[in-house]
Amino acid sequence: ACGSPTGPAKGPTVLAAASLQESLEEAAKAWAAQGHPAPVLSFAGSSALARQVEQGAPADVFISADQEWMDYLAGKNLIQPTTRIDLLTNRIVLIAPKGAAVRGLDALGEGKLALADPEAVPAGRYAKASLESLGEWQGVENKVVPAENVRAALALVERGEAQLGIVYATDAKASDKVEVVREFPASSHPPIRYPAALLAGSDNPEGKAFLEFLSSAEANKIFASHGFGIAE
Amino acid sequence: MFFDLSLSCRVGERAIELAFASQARLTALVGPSGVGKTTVLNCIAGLRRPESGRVAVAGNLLFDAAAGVNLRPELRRAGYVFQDARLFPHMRVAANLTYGERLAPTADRWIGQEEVVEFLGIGHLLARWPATLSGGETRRVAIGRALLSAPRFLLLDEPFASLDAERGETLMKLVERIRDELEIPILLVSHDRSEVERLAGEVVMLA
Amino acid sequence: MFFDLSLSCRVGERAIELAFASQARLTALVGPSGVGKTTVLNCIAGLRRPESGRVAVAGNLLFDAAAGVNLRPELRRAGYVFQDARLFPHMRVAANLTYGERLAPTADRWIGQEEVVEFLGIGHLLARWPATLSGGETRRVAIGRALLSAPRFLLLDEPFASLDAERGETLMKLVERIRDELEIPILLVSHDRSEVERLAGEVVMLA
Amino acid sequence: MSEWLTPAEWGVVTLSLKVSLVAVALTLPVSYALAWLLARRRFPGRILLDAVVHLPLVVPPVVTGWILLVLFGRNGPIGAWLESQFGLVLVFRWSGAALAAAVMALPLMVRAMRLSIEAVDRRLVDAARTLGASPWRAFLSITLPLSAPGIAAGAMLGFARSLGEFGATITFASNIAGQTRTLPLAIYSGLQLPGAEVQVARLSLISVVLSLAALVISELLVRRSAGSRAHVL
Amino acid sequence: MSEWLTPAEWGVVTLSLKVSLVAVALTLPVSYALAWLLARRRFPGRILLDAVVHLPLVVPPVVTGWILLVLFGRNGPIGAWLESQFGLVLVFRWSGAALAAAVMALPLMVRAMRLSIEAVDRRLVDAARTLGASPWRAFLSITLPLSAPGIAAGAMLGFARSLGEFGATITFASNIAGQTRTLPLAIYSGLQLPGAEVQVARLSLISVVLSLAALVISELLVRRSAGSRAHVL
Ligand SMILES: Nc1ncnc2c1ncn2[C@@H]1O[C@H](COP(=O)(O)OP(=O)(O)OP(=O)(O)O)[C@@H](O)[C@H]1O
Ligand SMILES: Nc1ncnc2c1ncn2[C@@H]1O[C@H](COP(=O)(O)OP(=O)(O)OP(=O)(O)O)[C@@H](O)[C@H]1O
Ligand code: MOO
Ligand SMILES: [Mg+2]
Ligand SMILES: [Mg+2]
Repeated sequence: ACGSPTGPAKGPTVLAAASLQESLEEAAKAWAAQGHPAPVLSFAGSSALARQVEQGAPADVFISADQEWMDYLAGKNLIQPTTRIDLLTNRIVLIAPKGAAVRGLDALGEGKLALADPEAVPAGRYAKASLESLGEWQGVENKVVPAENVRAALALVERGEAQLGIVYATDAKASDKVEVVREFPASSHPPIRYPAALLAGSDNPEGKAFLEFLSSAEANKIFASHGFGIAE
Repeated sequence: MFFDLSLSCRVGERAIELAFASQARLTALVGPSGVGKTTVLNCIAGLRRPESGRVAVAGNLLFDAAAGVNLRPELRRAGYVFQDARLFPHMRVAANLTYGERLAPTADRWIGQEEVVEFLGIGHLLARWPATLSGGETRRVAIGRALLSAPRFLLLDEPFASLDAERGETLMKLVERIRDELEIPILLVSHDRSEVERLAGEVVMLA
Repeated sequence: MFFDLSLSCRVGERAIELAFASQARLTALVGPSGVGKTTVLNCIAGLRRPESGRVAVAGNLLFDAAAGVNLRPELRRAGYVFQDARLFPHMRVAANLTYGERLAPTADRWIGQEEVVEFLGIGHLLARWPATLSGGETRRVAIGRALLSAPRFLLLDEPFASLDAERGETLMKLVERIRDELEIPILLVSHDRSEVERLAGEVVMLA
Repeated sequence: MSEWLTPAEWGVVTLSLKVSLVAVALTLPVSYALAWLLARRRFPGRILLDAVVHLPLVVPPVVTGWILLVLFGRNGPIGAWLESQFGLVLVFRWSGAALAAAVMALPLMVRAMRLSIEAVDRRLVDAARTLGASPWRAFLSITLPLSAPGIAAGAMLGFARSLGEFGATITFASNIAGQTRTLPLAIYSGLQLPGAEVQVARLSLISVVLSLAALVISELLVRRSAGSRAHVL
Repeated sequence: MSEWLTPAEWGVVTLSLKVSLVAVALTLPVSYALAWLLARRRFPGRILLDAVVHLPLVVPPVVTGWILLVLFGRNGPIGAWLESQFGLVLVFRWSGAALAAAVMALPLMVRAMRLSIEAVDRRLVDAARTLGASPWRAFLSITLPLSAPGIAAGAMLGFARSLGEFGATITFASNIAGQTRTLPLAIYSGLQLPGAEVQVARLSLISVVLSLAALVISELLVRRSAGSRAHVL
């Protein structure tokens, strides 16, 4: 259509999970510095982005915070399956306000445990899965306060409204008001991977190029500096 | 026949029945309070639909239940001075006065703004908002607004109430002139016997 | 001294000045339309603050600019019949009538509901909403409401306008009775010369 | 009705109703007082007050929720005081959800009421005063009932807004089943899961039915007093 | 002002203003027409229409955004038609953000206007008719100007709501800098970044200042016509 951002001179439109905002903006800058047209970035929850794709939103690249929404789009033939890769990995950690006395789930008492909504948000689902496999879920279940997203859970701990929280390592690293009091073993929950793929409707060759750039050493350095792991 | 009407109309529990044909240019409609005088005027102006009957003024058929005729109010061209003045509160006096005038065909106008303003003594009020007028001032502006709309007939619902004697006299002279020189039929509701005796060629009693 | 006032008051560009002391129980306030009669009544009722002056009615000081006295309207106990009736639209006629009555001390009441209703001929209207009343019916209810509030004095702003002759006569007799038997001071604004001549012991001209 | 709803849905519905009704009931007197001030008084800072009242409308709900958290959280100035004085904790409780809904509904309620108060003819208040009514009594018997259309409209708007409130609630009160998981939060949870469209549609439909019911009730209430609404000389 | 704002902030502000102003301008005639219908006409389905108008208030914004996506997306019935007929694409465009804001503002605007229309004395319309005005002309010259307080209040509410709209916008129009990243979305983005409190506070303050400015303007406009507002015999 006329004036759509998918013309040849335009940068690709990239839909990405909100938690990737900082690092992806940096990566986009680096890419543009190489002489490419700057990509158009849109950040929202993975669910909202997937639904936009489903309804024909004119975009080229989708980076999800979990596999489910990517699978959902794949099931509807809305991505180019051969381009799908796992881009990044992450870990979940238990955090507490800096210097706080409560430093473990067993010390929680009447306190609260902030999670991203374990029924809805990926970070919360990983946290719940991990605690379940470690046999600790039942003890804390009714102390959980589910937040809208992982950053909101982080904010609850930062403010001291919740004594503990489980967030991504990347979030913990970005905040100087909380400290990591425990790391969860990677085996205790499904692997945390951020899949990326070209969308079926993409007709912008820059999309593919950008996706390839995101796996490059230069991009990896950026992601690593924000605390992400690089998926093999 | 200036006014030729027969109508029946229900308001609340009251049934109003009236039939008269008046040869006089100025007909007075009298009757005790609450008998239905204002209701009759509303029927003639087209603001209320009678249950049955027929309304003709100066040979123009305005309403005929049997024939299915029911002219819309804006086509009846009544110059209606309401018992409650009903000035438009968001327009200054000047704009109230010209409201109907600007809607009327130029050829039909039979009185000019200047003349009306002078007769009614409202020249100093033109820039005022209606909310700042006294009772009598409000009434006079309402009369002016009706006259300027180039009406084919006048419906006056107690137009002289709350006017002082002098002002009332000037106005009555104006009404006489309209009646005699311009031959505009007038239906006047009034409680003042002397007023009725002086002005009306015919008196219709509603009871 | 029934009414003893001297006041000056500005409305818009008009400066109203009035001073009189009246020995008559019923004083008429007359003057051309827009001269300030309603404004004077508002000053006496406490709804408008005069720039300067003094207002005393039946020996009670209501306002004194120099002495800093300014009684609130609800303490002045005026029975004010407004030129515009101002019935409360959300109360039925019966509730309008009793509004002031229920606020007045029982001992002060000098007329009962039944009597008022009968005199004014509004018995059949008690269950009605004000919006359904005719012009004269509205006026009568407004008079009844003022009388029932057990006022110490009456302010009547053209109370007989839009009442038919018979009803007007009944009312005038009531006013005469109030004046003579109950000795309630009355200030009456009227444009009707015969009315004024018949009722007023003193006539104050505002110009 | 309970046959058509799962127990979980039923719990969400009753919680939503409780939260919304309490929110409206709380806000009604406050917003009427604000509406009256804004409509009838001229004082320094009036426009500022007006602006503050509008804030929950302008600022994104999540920010409002965050500000509530800062103020009414257990570590916030008001929250700490409430807890020490009355043992009242709002965060993560249904009462917190009601507070969030109340704050979000406030601007809508104030505006509707203000419009109606401004439309009340002051000459009627004057008349009441000459009949012996104190300012307070005149207010209660004249201004208040004559502004009923605005109160009804405001209550309806506020109730609808409360039923739909999401961002401030989840931020301030969290999304705890049985405590703060109102309809919008339940819908949100559903929207995050692929394939939960039917559940989302059911819950949305319940919201719609509830507001429709509220609307019918408010229309009936207003109509009952319709005789009084017409204009009078 | 541009000195105090970074270029990015400046871009967000101008986009927000554009989106909100267009949203209000779009919604104004539609909501006035709806308000008039609801205030003055009795027809079957009236309460249903009333309920539909309230929907964007009751249903969580994200659901409204989702419904917009289903209807106005490029694969949606209306969206596909708009694209084939006019080449108009709404998703991912500022026009989509304006549509989302308009839909969310609609119920607030309708209610305010309806209250004012209901307060217009019909006897004045009757008077205009006897003076020769057609129903349409009487509407334009009497009902419309006399309901101006409701139009002003509605426009103000709608503008504020549009400025604050988040959920429907991010769901329907997405969060693209320069296209759909309005103030609330920028604030949301900021909230995703730990340590961005200052940025969030700055953006929130900007929202507040904008709505304050709008409020002052609307108050001045209303006051300019205040002489006309008083009641008349
Ligand atoms: N909606 C209504 N319901 C019941 N009765 C009504 C309604 N509207 C008007 N009436 C009654 O109809 C009658 C006729 O009213 P109308 O206004 O025509 O009287 P009128 O002769 O003009 O009286 P007035 O001289 O007092 O102005 C009155 O008794 C009035 O109370
Ligand atoms: N707000 C205002 N601005 C300017 N002039 C005003 C205002 N309010 C009233 N007036 C003027 O004050 C004067 C006195 O008004 P008032 O109502 O007291 O007159 P009145 O003697 O009662 O007249 P009427 O017999 O016509 O009722 C009138 O000329 C009126 O136009
Ligand atoms: O980035 Mo997410 O979709 O909030 O886990
Ligand atoms: Mg009448
Ligand atoms: Mg007067």
